[in-house]
Amino acid sequence: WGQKAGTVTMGVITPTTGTFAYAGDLVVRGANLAIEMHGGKVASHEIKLLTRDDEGKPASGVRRVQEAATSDGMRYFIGAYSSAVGLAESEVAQREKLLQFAAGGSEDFTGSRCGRYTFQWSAHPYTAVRSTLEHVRKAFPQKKTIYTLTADYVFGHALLKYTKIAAAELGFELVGNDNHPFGERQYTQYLTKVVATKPDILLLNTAGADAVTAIRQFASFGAANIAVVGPWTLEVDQLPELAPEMRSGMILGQNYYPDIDTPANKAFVASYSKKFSALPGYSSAYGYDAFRTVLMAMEQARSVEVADVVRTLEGMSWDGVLGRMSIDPKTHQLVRPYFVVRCKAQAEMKSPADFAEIVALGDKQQPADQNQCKGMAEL
Amino acid sequence: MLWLVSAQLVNGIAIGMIYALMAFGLSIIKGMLNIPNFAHGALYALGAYLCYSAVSAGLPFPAGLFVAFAGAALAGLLLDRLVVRFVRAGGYLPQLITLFGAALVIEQLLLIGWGTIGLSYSPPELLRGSIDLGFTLVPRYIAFASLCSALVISAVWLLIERTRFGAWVRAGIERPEMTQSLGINVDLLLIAGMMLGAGLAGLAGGLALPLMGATSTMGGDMMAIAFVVLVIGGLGSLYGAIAAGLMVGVVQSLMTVAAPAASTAIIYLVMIVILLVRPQGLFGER
Amino acid sequence: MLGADGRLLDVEAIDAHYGRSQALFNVSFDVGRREVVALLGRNGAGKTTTLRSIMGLNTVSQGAISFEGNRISGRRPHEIARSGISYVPETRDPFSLLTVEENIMLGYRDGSPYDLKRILSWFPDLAGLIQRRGSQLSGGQQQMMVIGRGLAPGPRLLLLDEPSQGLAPVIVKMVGRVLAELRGEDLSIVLVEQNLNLALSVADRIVVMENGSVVDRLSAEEGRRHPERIERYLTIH
Amino acid sequence: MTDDRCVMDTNTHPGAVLVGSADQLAEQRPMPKGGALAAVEIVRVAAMVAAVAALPLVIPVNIATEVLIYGIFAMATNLLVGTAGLYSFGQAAFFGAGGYVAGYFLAQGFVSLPLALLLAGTGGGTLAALIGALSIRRTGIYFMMLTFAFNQLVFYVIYSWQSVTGGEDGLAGIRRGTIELPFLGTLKFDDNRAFYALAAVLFLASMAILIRMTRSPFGLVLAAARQNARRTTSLGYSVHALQLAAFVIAGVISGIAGALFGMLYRIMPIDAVHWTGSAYVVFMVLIGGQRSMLGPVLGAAIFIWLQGLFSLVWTRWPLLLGLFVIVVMFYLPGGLLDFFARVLAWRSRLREQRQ
Amino acid sequence: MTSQDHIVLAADGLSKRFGGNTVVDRLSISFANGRLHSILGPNGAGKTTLFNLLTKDISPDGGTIRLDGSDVTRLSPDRIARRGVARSYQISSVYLDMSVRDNVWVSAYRARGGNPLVFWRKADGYAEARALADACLERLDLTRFANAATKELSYGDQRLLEIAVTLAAEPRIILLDEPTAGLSRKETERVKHVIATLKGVFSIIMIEHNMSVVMDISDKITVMNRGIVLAQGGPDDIRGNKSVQEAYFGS
Ligand SMILES: Nc1ncnc2c1ncn2[C@@H]1O[C@H](COP(=O)(O)OP(=O)(O)OP(=O)(O)O)[C@@H](O)[C@H]1O
Ligand SMILES: Nc1ncnc2c1ncn2[C@@H]1O[C@H](COP(=O)(O)OP(=O)(O)OP(=O)(O)O)[C@@H](O)[C@H]1O
Ligand SMILES: [Mg+2]
Ligand SMILES: [Mg+2]
Repeated sequence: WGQKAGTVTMGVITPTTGTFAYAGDLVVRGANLAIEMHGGKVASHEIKLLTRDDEGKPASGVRRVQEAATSDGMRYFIGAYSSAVGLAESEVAQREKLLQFAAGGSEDFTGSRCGRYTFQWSAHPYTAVRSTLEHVRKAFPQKKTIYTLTADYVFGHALLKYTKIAAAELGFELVGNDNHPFGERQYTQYLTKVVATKPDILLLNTAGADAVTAIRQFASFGAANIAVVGPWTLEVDQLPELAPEMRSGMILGQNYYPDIDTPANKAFVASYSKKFSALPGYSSAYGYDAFRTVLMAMEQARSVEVADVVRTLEGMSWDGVLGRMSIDPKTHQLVRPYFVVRCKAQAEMKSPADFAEIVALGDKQQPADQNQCKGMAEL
Repeated sequence: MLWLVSAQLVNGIAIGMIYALMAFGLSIIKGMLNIPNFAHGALYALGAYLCYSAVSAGLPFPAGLFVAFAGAALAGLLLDRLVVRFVRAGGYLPQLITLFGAALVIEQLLLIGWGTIGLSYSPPELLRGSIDLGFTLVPRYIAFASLCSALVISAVWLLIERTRFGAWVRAGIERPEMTQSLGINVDLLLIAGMMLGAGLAGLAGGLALPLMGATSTMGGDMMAIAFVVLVIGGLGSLYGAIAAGLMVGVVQSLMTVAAPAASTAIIYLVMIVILLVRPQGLFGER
Repeated sequence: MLGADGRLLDVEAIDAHYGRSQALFNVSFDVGRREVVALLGRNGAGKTTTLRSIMGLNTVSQGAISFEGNRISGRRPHEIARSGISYVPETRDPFSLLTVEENIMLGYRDGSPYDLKRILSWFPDLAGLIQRRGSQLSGGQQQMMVIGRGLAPGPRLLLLDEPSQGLAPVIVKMVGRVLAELRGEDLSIVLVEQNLNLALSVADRIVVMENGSVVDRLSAEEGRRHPERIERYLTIH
Repeated sequence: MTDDRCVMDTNTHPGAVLVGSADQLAEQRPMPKGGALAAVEIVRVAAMVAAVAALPLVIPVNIATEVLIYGIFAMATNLLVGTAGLYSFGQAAFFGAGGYVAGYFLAQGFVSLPLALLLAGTGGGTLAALIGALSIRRTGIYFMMLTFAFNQLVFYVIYSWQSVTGGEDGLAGIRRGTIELPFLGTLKFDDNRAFYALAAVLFLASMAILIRMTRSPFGLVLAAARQNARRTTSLGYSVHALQLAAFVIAGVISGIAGALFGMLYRIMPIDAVHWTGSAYVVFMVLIGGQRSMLGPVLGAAIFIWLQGLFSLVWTRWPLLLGLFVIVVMFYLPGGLLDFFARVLAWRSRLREQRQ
Repeated sequence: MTSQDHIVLAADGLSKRFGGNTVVDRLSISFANGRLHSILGPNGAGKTTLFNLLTKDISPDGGTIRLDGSDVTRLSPDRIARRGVARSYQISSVYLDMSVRDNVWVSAYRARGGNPLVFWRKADGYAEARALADACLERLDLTRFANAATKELSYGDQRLLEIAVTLAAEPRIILLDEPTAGLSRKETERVKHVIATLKGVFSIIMIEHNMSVVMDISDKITVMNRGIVLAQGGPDDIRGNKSVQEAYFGS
C-alpha cells in the first residue's frame, strides 16, 4: 500500500537545521539534479521526490523515515549526514524494507551493523587513512613522526585503529595521541601538548565542526613546521569555514572533489554550476551520485521493486562520477577511489572556490579480516 | 609531567577568563533581572557574526569588538521589549522556555543573515603566534582575549558596586511596585541591565571569533558552561562568576591530562559536588 | 503649588476594581497642607485599596485624584512618587537582599530633609543593624526600617498603612512622637491605623470607611470627644 | 480527650458543616453532585477514549504513537512542574534510563513485554530516587541546575558506555516483545497499529492514575508545599519525603514512556537522553497548560504535530517554532487549555447577556 | 489526664547566634499545660526566634527542648508538629493560590491522621477533615470566604485565616506570633475571644504587642529582652515591674 501504480517515491531525509544545517539543502540539490538529468522517470515510473528534515538527530531521523514510508509510500531514501542518524534509520530500513544509500564516516554501516537494505556511499575509513598517508609518505619522505588528535567516539576510534595499521604499513612513528570529547570547543589544552611534543605531523582523526575549531585554534599557535593532515576531516563543503591562511598546505582526504576528471563528473559539474552558479561539493555529489546509481540499477533491473534493485546493485560495476565503481556484495560498501588534496595558499587560488588541488588517488580496501559484517539477511 | 600540569594551568586560566566574561553577563541578568537568560548563547553567537561582518567591512578588530558589544546590547533591548517584559513575573520555568524560544529564533535569523556555512577570521598580525613562557607556549591571541575579559569585568564591576545602580535593580526585581513607589523607573533600569548583560555576551562572542569562528550553534555549548559557572560561583555574586570561571577553565584543562574523555562531564560533576556541599554556590548568599 | 482651596490631595469620587469585583465605591476625601487625615475602618473596608489607588498601584476606573492641583490618576507610580508622594505598605515589603542602609536610602533624593542620620535618631534600634540584610530583621525592626524608607525621598504627602503594626508600645509611642514632629514640617499624612489611640492623638481629621465607601467624616476633636462614634464602625453593630 | 477545638462546633451543628463542604475542594466552582457528577465523569472518560481511538485515523500511526508516548512523559513531568512546583530540567534522564534498560533487555533476545516495562519503570524510578535524594532539598534555579547536571552526567555515561548502550549510534536491535496471556495466547505488537493499541492502554492508565493523584490528598499537599514549604512542614508533613515520592513516581512513568519509545522505532537514540529532551518536555507542559493533566497531552500533540508541519513549510522552521512558543507564553500564560477554557467562559457569558 | 501544672514544653539553656550576634542567650523557660502564656518584649528581643527554635524551624546552637518531658532537640519540624505543636507566623504564610477552604483542609487532614501519601482517593472524600476545616473557618468568621481565592482576601482577613489554619492542626500546644497584628477592633475582639475559650484546653503560647489582649487573657507573662528573660509573672506583676516599664512600655 502507499506506492501508487506508475510512481516511485524517493526521499531525501537530511539535516537542514542543527549542526549540519549547511548540508541538507546541498544534498537535496544533488538528488534533484540526478532525477532531472534522468528525465524525471525511471523504468516507466514517475519519480516523486520528498524531502524531510532529520535535524541531525537520530530520533527525528527515524521518525521522519517511518512517517514517510507509512504515509507517503517512500521506498528509497538517502541523506543522513551524521552516522548516528544513518545507523538509526537503517533499523527502520531493514524492518520496512526500504533501500537506504547512506553516507558518513562510520564503518558500522558495512561492518557490525551491515544490512541487506543499506548501502554505503562514502569510502571506508581504512581507504581514507591509507590513501592519505600513502601520499604523505611519498610527498614528504623526511616527515616521520605523527601526533594524533582523535574524536572520542566510534568514528574517531575507527580512524585511530586504521591509522595504527596504515602507519605500521608505511613506516610512520606515532608519538602521541589525545582523545577529545565530541563537540569540544576548546582545543588549546591538547594543542599545547602537541606543540610541546614537536611532531612532524599533526593527524586529525576528527571531523566536522570539531575539526574546523581545532584547526582554527592550532593556527593561533603559529607552529608552521608541523604539517596538518586530515584523512577524513573536512569535506570541500567545509573548507570555506577556514580562512585561507589557516588551511594552506594542509593535506586532506576527500570523498569528492569537483576537479575529478571523469566524463560523468564533468557533466555533473557543468549542469550543477549552470543551475546553481556554484561548484558542487561532497553533499551535492552524494545526493547526486547515490540517486544516479539507484536509478541506474532500476533501469538495469527494469523494476522499481526494492528487492530487485538491491539484487542488481549487489552485482553492479560501472564507470561513474568518481571513476571506476562497484559494490561489494558482502558488505554493501561502494568500491570507489578516494582523493587526496593539498590546500592552496591565498596567492595560488584562482577563484574563491579554488581551495585545493588533487594530488593523489587511492582505493585500497579494508583488510577483509577487519570486517565485522556477519553476512546479509534474506530479502 | 610537571611542565604539562603548569602548562595546562596557564591555559586554563586564560580560557577561564573568557568563561568568566560569559558568566558575568549572565550573572548580571540573573542577579539584577532575576531571569535565567537562556538566550545568552544566541547573543554570544550574534556577537561573533557582527564582529565578523564589521572586520570584513574593513573596520579594525577593536571596532569589530565594539560593534559586537553594541549590536548585542541592542538585541538585548529588543529581547526585553518583545519577549522578557511579558514573562518577568512568570517564574523561572516560563522564562526559561520563552528565552529558549527566543534563542531558536535568533539562531535561525543568524543562518538566514549569514548563511549556513561557518565563518573564520584570523586576528590582526600583532596578535598571531605564541608567547614562549619557557615551559609552555601561550597563543598571543588567547592572552589578549583573557586580558580584555579581565579589564571589562573590572570596569563593569566598578559600575555596579560603586553606584546605586546595583541596589536599584535588585530592589526593582524583588518588589517592582514598591521600588516604583520610591520614584524609581523600574522598567528603564531593567532595560539597562538587560542591555549590559547582553552586550557582554556579544563582546565575548566577538572575542571568541578568531578562536571559535562564527557558527549558529556556537552559543549552545558556551551557554551550558556559562550556566555551570554561574551556579558554581553562586547566583548574584560577581566574584563568584570570576572565581568559578577560572576554576572551570583550569579543571577542564587539567582533566585533559588525566582523562580527556571526561573533561566535559567533569564540570557537571564538579558543580553537583559543590552544590551538595555548599547549596548556595561558592560565593552565593543564602 | 496647591489646588483649589489650598488642598494638597483631592480624591474625587473614585471607584476601583479587582478583576470583576468592585473594591471602592465613589470614595472622596481631601488632605490639606500639613494635615494628618486618618483613614479608619474594619478589615476589608478598602483602606489599603485607597492608598494604592493614590500611589497609582491600582487603576482607578471612575473619578480622579489630583495632587497639588495636578491630576495624578492614570500616571505611573514612579512619576507619582517623584511628584512628592511616598507609601509605606502594611505588608512592609522590605527588600530582603539589600542592607538596611540601602533599604532606607533607596529612594533618597538630594535635598530631602530626612537623611539617614535623622531617621536613625528616631529609631536608634536600627543604628546597630545598618549592615544587616532586610530579611534578617525582626518584624518590628522591619516596620521601623520601612517607615524610614518612606520618608527618605522627602515626600510632601506620606501614605502610611498601619505603621504601628507589630511594634512594641515603646516604639508605638515613638512613632506617635515622630508623626507629631513631622506635622511641624512641610508634610501631610494619610494614616491608616487600627490603634485608635494613636490615630486620634495625631490626626486632624478622620475619614471612616466601610465596604468600600466613605461612611463618616469628622474632626479629630469630635473623634476624641465621642470615640464611640468611631468605634461604632470598628466593632460589632 | 474532650475539648473545645474547632470541630466541637460541628457536633452542635453537624448539618451546617456538611452542607458547606460538599463543593469540590480543588476547584472553586461548585460541582454538580451525586449522579450528575458520575455522569460528567463518564462522559469525560468516554470522550478521552474516543479521542485516543480516533487519533491514528487523523495522523500517521507512528506519529500518533509518539504523541501518546510523549503525552505520558509530559503528564509525568507535569506532576513535578505543575503540581509539586519542582522545576526539573532533567527528565530526559529517566525517559532514557527506561528506554535503555528495557531496550537492552529486549535487544538481548528476551521477549517478555511486561517484564521489560517493569524493568523500565524500575530503572527510571531508581535513578529518580538517587538523583532526587541528592537534589530535592535545593530549590529554584539550584534544583533546576542540579537536575540538568545529573541529566548531563547520565548522558555522558550512556554515551561512553558503548559496549552496552551503543554509544553515539544508539542502542539498536530492540524488539517489541510479547505478552503471554493465559488461554488467549501470545499478544504480538509488530504491527504498528497493535503497538499503538498498547501505547493507548498505557496512556489511558497513566492518565487515570495521574489525574486521580492530583485530586488526592497527596496532590493537594504537594500543591501546598509548592506554595509554602515551610508552612506545610509546620503542619506536620515531611515535605521533602513527599516531593521525593513525586519525583520517583514521575521517574517510573517517564521510564515506561522511554521503553515504549525504544520499542516504537526499535532503537534507543542517544539524543533521547540529551538535556534538550528535558527542555522539550517542559515546553509541552507549558504550552498545553500545567493546571490539569489534559494540558500536557495537548502540548505534546501540538508540539510534535507542529514540528512536523513547520519542517515541511520552511527550512528555517525552528524560527516558527520559537515564535510559536513565545506567543503562547505571552498571551496564554496558562497554556492552550486555559485559552480554550477562557473562550468557553466568554461564549457562555455572551449567551447569558443575550438572554 | 494531666494536671494543670504539668510542664508540656520547656527550653533549657537555649541559644541561637546569627553571625556574631547572640539572639537567644541561654534561655530557660517552661510552659504549663492548659495555660495561656504570653511573651512580651521590645522589637528584636528574640521572641520570634524563640518560636522558631521551639518548632525547630531553625536549629539551636545550644540547649535542649523538652516536649512532655522527652528531649526533642534533634527532631525535625514536621515530627514536632506531629507531636501536637502548631504555630502561626508573624508574617502570614497562607497558600495564596488555593481556596480559603483548602488552606484549612491541608491542616485538618493531617490533624485527623490523614496519610499524605494517599493518592488513590479524592481529597474531598474525607468528611472528618472537611468538617473540622469548616468548623475552624466558622470560628473565625471566614465561612463567607470559604470558596474564594486566598489571594483576594484583604491582609487582615489573611491574618485571620492564618489563625484558622493553625487551629485546624488540632494541636495540644499552640504558638501564636502576634495573632492580632493588622486586625481591626472587631476582629481583634473575636480572636481574643477565640483564644480565651481555647485556653484551658490547649496550652497556648502567644507573642503579642497589643496590651489589651495580653493583660486581659494571659495566665502568665514572660518579658524578654536581648535574648534573655527580663521578668516573669502574672499580668499585674508585669504591669508593675519597673524594668519592664522602661524597656517595653517606655514610660
Ligand atoms: N536571619 C537572621 N540573621 C541575623 N540576625 C537575625 C536574623 N533573624 C533575626 N535576627 C535578629 O535577631 C534578633 C531577634 O529577632 P526576632 O525576630 O526573634 O525578634 P522579635 O522579638 O520577634 O521582634 P519583633 O517583635 O520585632 O517581631 C533581632 O535583632 C534580629 O535583627
Ligand atoms: N488582590 C485582590 N484581588 C481581589 N480582591 C481583593 C484583592 N485585594 C483586596 N481585595 C478585596 O478588596 C476589598 C478591600 O481590601 P483592602 O485591602 O483595601 O482592605 P483594608 O481596608 O486595607 O483591610 P485590612 O485592614 O484587612 O488591611 C476586600 O474586600 C478584599 O477582599
Ligand atoms: Mg489594608
Ligand atoms: Mg517577631
